[in-house]
Amino acid sequence: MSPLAKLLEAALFASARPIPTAELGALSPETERGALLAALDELREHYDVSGHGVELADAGGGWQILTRPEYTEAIERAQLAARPQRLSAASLETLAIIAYRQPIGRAEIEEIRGVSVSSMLKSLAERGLVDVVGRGEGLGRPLLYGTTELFLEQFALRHLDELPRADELAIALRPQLKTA
Amino acid sequence: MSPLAKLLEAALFASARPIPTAELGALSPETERGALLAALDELREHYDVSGHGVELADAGGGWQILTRPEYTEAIERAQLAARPQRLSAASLETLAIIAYRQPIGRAEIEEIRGVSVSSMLKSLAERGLVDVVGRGEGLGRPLLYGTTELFLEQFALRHLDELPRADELAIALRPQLKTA
Amino acid sequence: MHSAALEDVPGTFVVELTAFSGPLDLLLALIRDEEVDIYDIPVARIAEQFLARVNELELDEAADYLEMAARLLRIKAQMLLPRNSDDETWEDPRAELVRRLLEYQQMREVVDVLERLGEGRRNRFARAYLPDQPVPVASSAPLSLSLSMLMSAVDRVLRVAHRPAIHDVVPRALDVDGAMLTVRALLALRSSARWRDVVAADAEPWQVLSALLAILELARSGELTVFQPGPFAPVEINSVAAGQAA
Repeated sequence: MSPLAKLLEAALFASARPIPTAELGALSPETERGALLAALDELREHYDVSGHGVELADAGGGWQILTRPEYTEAIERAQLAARPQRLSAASLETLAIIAYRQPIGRAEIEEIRGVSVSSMLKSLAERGLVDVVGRGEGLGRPLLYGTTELFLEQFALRHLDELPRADELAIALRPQLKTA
Repeated sequence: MSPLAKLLEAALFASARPIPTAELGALSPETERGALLAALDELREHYDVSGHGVELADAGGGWQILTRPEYTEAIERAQLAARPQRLSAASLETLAIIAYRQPIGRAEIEEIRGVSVSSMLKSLAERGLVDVVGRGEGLGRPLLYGTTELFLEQFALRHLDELPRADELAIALRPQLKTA
Repeated sequence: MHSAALEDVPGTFVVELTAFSGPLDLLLALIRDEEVDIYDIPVARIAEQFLARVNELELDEAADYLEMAARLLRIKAQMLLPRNSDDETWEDPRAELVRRLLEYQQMREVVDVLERLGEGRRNRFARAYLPDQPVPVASSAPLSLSLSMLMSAVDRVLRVAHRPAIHDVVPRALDVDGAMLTVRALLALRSSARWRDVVAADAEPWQVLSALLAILELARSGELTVFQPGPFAPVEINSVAAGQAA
């Protein structure tokens, strides 16, 4: 591997969270962005071609080395690492609404889901998946929530716009209901 | 690399601590110790020969993958430049007290927190989050602290009275909010 | 998910209501099971089944389900009102419900996407062991701060004994003198106490506040000292007399 690819590998190994391209650039300030991306490609290819237990991923606002899924079961069985708990359907619903409608207040989420969500918002915030991003207009200036970088990372997304657009979903909202 | 070497790489990468040889054996119970050590050798050699930014080390207590020392300086330098800083929990607590009780003197903050806060006040002031806003009555006419415009900006607030109220915090104690 | 479970067990119709994430989820399942047109819901029949299901099992969020049941019954009543067949202004009372159901269904589709993506990521581990990570300290670096971080700091500072359900707190007169007597009595017995000893876990806000003010007052007059051994550690309340004797 090239010296730059090795430096990038070392830096990525030294971090538990994704590192944005710009931050990787700070490792070698004289390197141009094109060369940096080429070195990242080189590293990814090395992992894929020469057969490694890890791979290079691009999600959550940056680059990150992750283990390959085929080893997960053996690692968990040997109790060397544990997968995080699966999110409940209710949590995923709340996350989906926040991801698409952010910034969004609690009342609006409850209107869509039809259930109270305050304790769920708290636990999603504690898990670092959503955060308060501001305050709304209107009565009481409600807290507004949005998704975090960790949300992108945990759902293997580079940007929010990688989620299907509303009009790409199978069920499109019909503008007008026919009246019987 | 052999499948076993790849599995070892993934496990060493995912583990929160160095792993002793015996525990690595649990990854593949049917593998004999000799074959396990051979696979570890294979992984070490792969890192050394094909040129990687990391190396395999057995620093007593277990096996671990470490960043090669020649890259640590560049990584530290880059982190210094780019990583956004987080305030310590103690600084945040002090900031919270000032935000809700301003104008407030050092002694009063220390009474609430139970520890000395002078160095913390200094660093909060250096960061521009709090400032001296006046002098109190009483002995020695103590300096009184309050939050700054930058503080509002950091939390995307327009006015201090937009700070969440007690009921939003699920806290029963209502803060004595006095806007200057 | 639950539809698969239903198909596995033909004939039986026992559904765990906790398998539903809310009233709209349950409603959608009924519409699917009954194979009715979402744009032409037979409200009377669906409302009946909805109520039957809600009554079958106890629910965590019963209030949310009951509210939906009431809404269905209201729509059912509206549907029964006689109307002129060529009334242009008549609006289908089900329209709002259908809009919400479609919106909810659309969101469920996103949930499936998130579930798939999340599962893919869950099967990959990130680096966990980071030896000798340098902790850079530079006051010039940008700050990462959020309102929720400040809020949890407030939470920690106030160390409230309990988290009440959101309701209006009736202001009560503080009893600082009473709390001071309690603290003095406690310290006479134990010479050292913790916040938890002074304030019961289910204390009212006014009691918490009274105790806090009492401790601060006694600390100021020198009867006790307040000491926190480390961040987040419980605050120790020590009698000064006992400290001198020791």
